[in-house]
Amino acid sequence: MASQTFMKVLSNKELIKDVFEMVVEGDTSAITTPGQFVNLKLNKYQEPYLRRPMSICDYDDHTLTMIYKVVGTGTKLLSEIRPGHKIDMLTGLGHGFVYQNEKSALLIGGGLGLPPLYKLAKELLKKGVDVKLVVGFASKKDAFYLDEFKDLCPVFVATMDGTLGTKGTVIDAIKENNLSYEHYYACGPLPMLKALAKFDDQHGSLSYEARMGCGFGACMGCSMEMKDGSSKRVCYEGPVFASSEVKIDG
Amino acid sequence: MASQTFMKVLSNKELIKDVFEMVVEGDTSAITTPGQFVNLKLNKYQEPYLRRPMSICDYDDHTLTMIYKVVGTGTKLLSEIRPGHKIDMLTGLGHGFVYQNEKSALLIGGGLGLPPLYKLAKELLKKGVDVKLVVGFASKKDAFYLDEFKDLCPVFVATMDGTLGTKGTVIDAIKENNLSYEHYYACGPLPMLKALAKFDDQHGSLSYEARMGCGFGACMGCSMEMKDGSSKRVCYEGPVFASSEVKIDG
Amino acid sequence: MANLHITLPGLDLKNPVIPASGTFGYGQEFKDFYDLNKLGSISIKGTTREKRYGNPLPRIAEGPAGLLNAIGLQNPGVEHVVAHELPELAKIFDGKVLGNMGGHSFEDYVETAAILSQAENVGALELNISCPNVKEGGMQFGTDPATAARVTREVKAVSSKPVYVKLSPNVTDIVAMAKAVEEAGADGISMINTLVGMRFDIRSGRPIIANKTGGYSGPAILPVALRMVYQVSQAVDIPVIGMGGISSGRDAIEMMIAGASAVEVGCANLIDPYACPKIIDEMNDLLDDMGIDDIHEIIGLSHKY
Amino acid sequence: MANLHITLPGLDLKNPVIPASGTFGYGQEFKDFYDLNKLGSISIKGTTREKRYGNPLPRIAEGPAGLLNAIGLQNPGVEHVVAHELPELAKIFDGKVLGNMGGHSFEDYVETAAILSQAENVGALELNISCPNVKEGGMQFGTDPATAARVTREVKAVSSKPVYVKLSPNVTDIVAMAKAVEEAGADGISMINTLVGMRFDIRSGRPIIANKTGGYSGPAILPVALRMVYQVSQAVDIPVIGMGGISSGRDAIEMMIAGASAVEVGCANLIDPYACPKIIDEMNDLLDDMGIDDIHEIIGLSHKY
Ligand SMILES: Cc1cc2nc3c(=O)[nH]c(=O)nc-3n(C[C@H](O)[C@H](O)[C@H](O)COP(=O)(O)OP(=O)(O)OC[C@H]3O[C@@H](n4cnc5c(N)ncnc54)[C@H](O)[C@@H]3O)c2cc1C
Ligand SMILES: Cc1cc2nc3c(=O)[nH]c(=O)nc-3n(C[C@H](O)[C@H](O)[C@H](O)COP(=O)(O)OP(=O)(O)OC[C@H]3O[C@@H](n4cnc5c(N)ncnc54)[C@H](O)[C@@H]3O)c2cc1C
Ligand SMILES: Cc1cc2nc3c(=O)[nH]c(=O)nc-3n(C[C@H](O)[C@H](O)[C@H](O)COP(=O)(O)O)c2cc1C
Ligand SMILES: Cc1cc2nc3c(=O)[nH]c(=O)nc-3n(C[C@H](O)[C@H](O)[C@H](O)COP(=O)(O)O)c2cc1C
Ligand code: FES
Ligand code: FES
Repeated sequence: MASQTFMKVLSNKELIKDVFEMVVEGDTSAITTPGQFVNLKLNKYQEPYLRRPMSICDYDDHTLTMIYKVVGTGTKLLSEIRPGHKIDMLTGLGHGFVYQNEKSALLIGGGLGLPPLYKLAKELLKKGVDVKLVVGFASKKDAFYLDEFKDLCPVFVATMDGTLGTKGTVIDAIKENNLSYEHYYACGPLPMLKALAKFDDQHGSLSYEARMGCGFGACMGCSMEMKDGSSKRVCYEGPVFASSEVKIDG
Repeated sequence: MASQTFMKVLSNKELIKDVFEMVVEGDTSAITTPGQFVNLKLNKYQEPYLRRPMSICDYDDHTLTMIYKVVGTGTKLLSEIRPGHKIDMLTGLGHGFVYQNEKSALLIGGGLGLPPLYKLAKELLKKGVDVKLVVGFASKKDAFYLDEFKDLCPVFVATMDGTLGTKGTVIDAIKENNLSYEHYYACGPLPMLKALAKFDDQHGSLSYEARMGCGFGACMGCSMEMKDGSSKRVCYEGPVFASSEVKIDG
Repeated sequence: MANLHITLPGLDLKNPVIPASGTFGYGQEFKDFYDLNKLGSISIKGTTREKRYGNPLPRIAEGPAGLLNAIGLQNPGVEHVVAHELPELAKIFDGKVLGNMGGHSFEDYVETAAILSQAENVGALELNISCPNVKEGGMQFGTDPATAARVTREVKAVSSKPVYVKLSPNVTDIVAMAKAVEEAGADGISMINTLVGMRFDIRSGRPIIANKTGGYSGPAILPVALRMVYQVSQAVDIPVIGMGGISSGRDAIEMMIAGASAVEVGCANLIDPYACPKIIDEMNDLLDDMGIDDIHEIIGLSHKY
Repeated sequence: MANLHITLPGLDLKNPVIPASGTFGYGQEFKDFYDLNKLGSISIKGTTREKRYGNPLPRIAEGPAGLLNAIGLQNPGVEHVVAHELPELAKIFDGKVLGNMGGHSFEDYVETAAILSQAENVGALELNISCPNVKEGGMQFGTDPATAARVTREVKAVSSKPVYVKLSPNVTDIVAMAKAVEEAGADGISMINTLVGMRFDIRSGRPIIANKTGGYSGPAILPVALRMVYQVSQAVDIPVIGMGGISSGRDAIEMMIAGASAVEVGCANLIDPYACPKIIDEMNDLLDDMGIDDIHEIIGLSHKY
């Protein structure tokens, strides 16, 4: 259930160039599953006007971690926030990753889609699931959080330029390493999600992004048309959808 | 000559309810006469969009004092600025009070028109002029800076409700105290300036206010029509005009 | 505390604050945040004859102090709205709502109005005439006085409830539009809808919104909305519900001073889900501070100048 | 560093950045801040046949991310401008300027154009058609295509220099306006002028601007300006000088991507006297960053989608 709260920044550190990890403290009770997100109002002025959605990378009963890349005005402002500052957020947004009773799970991240898989990995491991991670980056210099994941599970990397792991996409890495799974969970750029839904449309949970007006279901700004012609809001019914329900083309 | 500079706030203290004195430090070289003003960009956001004009109450070679009343968004923000912060300002704006070679001067302030008379008093005293101050407020509780002026010259007060000094306007106080002068210098609300120009249109310098688009002569947003049909910009040819050149009606 | 109660055709408002169509869904997403009965009324998401998915994504872009949207009237169709969304809304909001509706042909409007106006908790219809008239080549119903008058007249003929016509600001002469719909029988006017705008991704050069153009609203449009409400409220004898950029109690009061009898609040709900109750509280405080006993004292206060 | 050089009818621009009319006076107020020769060109304060004091004060109000003005074309009259202001400007700016001019009747425009176009350092005229046509009841020249075409044709007949017509955004169909003036012989279009807006003092209820309505410009109008420039630049074959809300190099580049061949910068000069040189520097940096060698590569880049 969506809720508004102010959280205090505990740390905001640069992991690699332009990619930051921020830990905030406050009321996390609205968050129920990994893969949910928060929506941040970055200052009291109207610049930027809209809130900025960010996945929840990790959370416990009083802290929450986000990892973000500076790509524009909003994320630039976020990177300048100092510890102690309080951020206005809507939390507990959307429906996250739901455990499908699988015994083995493959987590598939693409770039800044990696963060929400961190808490998911922890939760699945708690349930005794056999977890592996495949993650794709443009290049070795874009890689982050690999050690954190390696502490949890086996990690396979793909880079487009071959500077780390398999040269190619996450699908190339899955094939090269013969990775098997009962269910896969993916978060990353749209082309990756589409390729995965084509690769295996039966056993996947895909987390989508969309430009959002509200983040809590009010504006229809983020509605995706589903395979069956129905429409679902990335921010409300999503961001996680079954690979069987999404349209692969268009 | 107008110039842009960033000045560091040294202090920002509330004198009476909603009236603040702010001292800033920086390059004051563009300021040449008492009665000039600065134009403040209150934050890097577009709220408020326009700069806010403020009279210079006092200045020396590295500091500048302003006194302002909180009346809206801009002045509210100004009141929240803490020492150490740097403010983007245009300084040395407009043409201030010019000494008319008089032997005795009457300074006439109305409410928040009082501040620029402070530096003026100091400058006139340096020249050996006999200086007196008359100041009008709505009520005793609105009075400020009287002690500071009393350290310089005799002070006569008028209040509309009679709670301090003469009951009535500054003109009532001038009459009641039989104050004489060779030249007078006034700053205050429009009705006061008009009344003074009627009272004595030959020996006065009147400092005007106007809603400003730029503050440095570019937009014609502040042009007043003069008695002779010409027009003068409050921010550029003004804010100080001769009582003989202003239109008394309209 | 000032009296905020306003009575308008079909609407009995405990206060003049109404969430604007398209920014409040059918209310459900807000019930977790606060009790909707705090609101004057609610304008529901624009409803059409048939179910519509709307435009492809992205539908949202941002501008200085505002957002651009091109939702494309996504809605489940009027029959579904009357059967499900409105009864569900009745469970969480006791008052009458504004039945906002769109269409792409005269028949669309007429059929939708006939069905929607029957709904128990619809107090009045709100006719969004900013939709392109598909049959007549995409020109908007909302930009030609004669077309706007005709759609108003035809909808009035079938509606069992009062009809507010919602005007588009993208016109040369907003007063002509208002007079045309008043003449045609409108019971009230609501205004303004969004300004047509665009943004571009500078790397690719591509318009950010898939539909290319979008509707711009939020604080940035407030001065335009105030001007239009001022002009229209003086030119017509029917009440005007004012909107466009309202995000504080101060803004709402300024809109009423311009001539609005009630206000709608759009984008502000998206940024702050508590926007409407906050605006109501701020109006109360500000009116007290201004020494106003009854909100009616400020409606059109500017007209005397 | 990318090539920023642009050639347009009557104007040879070392870069596409031009301060907009009314926000830069006749240049004198800016010469203390920087060397005006950094600029592509300058659009002078709107000039009329006779000297005008303009509107009473207050002439300025504020909106979210923008300002409202109702200066009322204050200027010393075209003869004075040609005899004094333009020669003075020539001393501090080497290039040709845009001779912005207004009028309240056809004769006004024609007489002003004949005189202003003779000035040595006027490269082209910029016809501001947003002034009310006093003789025909105050309707704006800028809102009726036939009237706009007529004033363009008459001015073209007497002008010894190319003529840009400056369009008002307060119209239903901006493309129709643009086509009408192109047809009538305009050499270029400059757009947009200000959006009509209002603000009120909530204590008294009085409109803040003495003239009641004012022209709203600044960042808030950028999305509207981008949309109109996008539409018009695709519909006409003459160049478009784009403006409305530009306050950074990024904004200027977005405007050119929308279809503008050069840009004017208005309000931004008032808030930051260094706005134009900053914008030029930012454009340079951003083009380098984008790997663009020649500014022509981005003009109308969006049209391919
Ligand atoms: C559910 C969800 C979860 C996300 N999780 C993360 C995360 O964990 N880490 C991370 O780095 N980024 C994440 N993003 C993307 C992030 O929201 C954008 O990078 C951010 O909004 C960009 O804002 P900006 O002001 O810096 O960029 P600007 O380009 O200035 O933003 C302009 C507008 O575009 C929107 N926008 C820009 N890029 C995106 C995008 N990729 N997706 C959605 N809207 C966008 C902005 O929200 C804003 O409205 C997520 C997005 C969504 C929808
Ligand atoms: C030359 C000059 C000198 C001034 N000196 C002082 C001073 O020493 N102390 C002081 O307290 N005030 C002074 N003022 C008035 C001061 O500029 C305004 O009180 C201030 O701009 C209000 O801003 P705000 O955002 O708080 O109010 P808002 O009402 O939110 O302002 C809205 C707009 O109106 C303008 N505005 C509002 N009131 C005035 C006003 N009285 N004069 C001009 N513009 C106004 C603002 O600048 C802004 O553009 C001076 C004004 C001028 C022109
Ligand atoms: C996301 C979104 C969706 C909208 N959908 C509708 C709609 O379905 N029908 C309608 O009449 N207006 C619609 N509008 C316009 C608003 O109701 C309102 O007229 C406009 O946004 C101006 O108000 P604001 O500035 O407070 O947002 C929509 C606006 C937004 C932002
Ligand atoms: C104070 C002021 C005065 C203006 N005077 C004129 C004018 O005389 N002639 C004209 O064509 N446009 C005039 N304009 C409009 C601007 O040239 C420009 O079209 C508009 O402000 C939009 O650009 P901006 O958002 O960058 O300011 C004026 C604008 C302002 C703010
Ligand atoms: S962003 Fe508003 S409904 Fe999803
Ligand atoms: S405020 Fe712009 S000319 Fe005076």
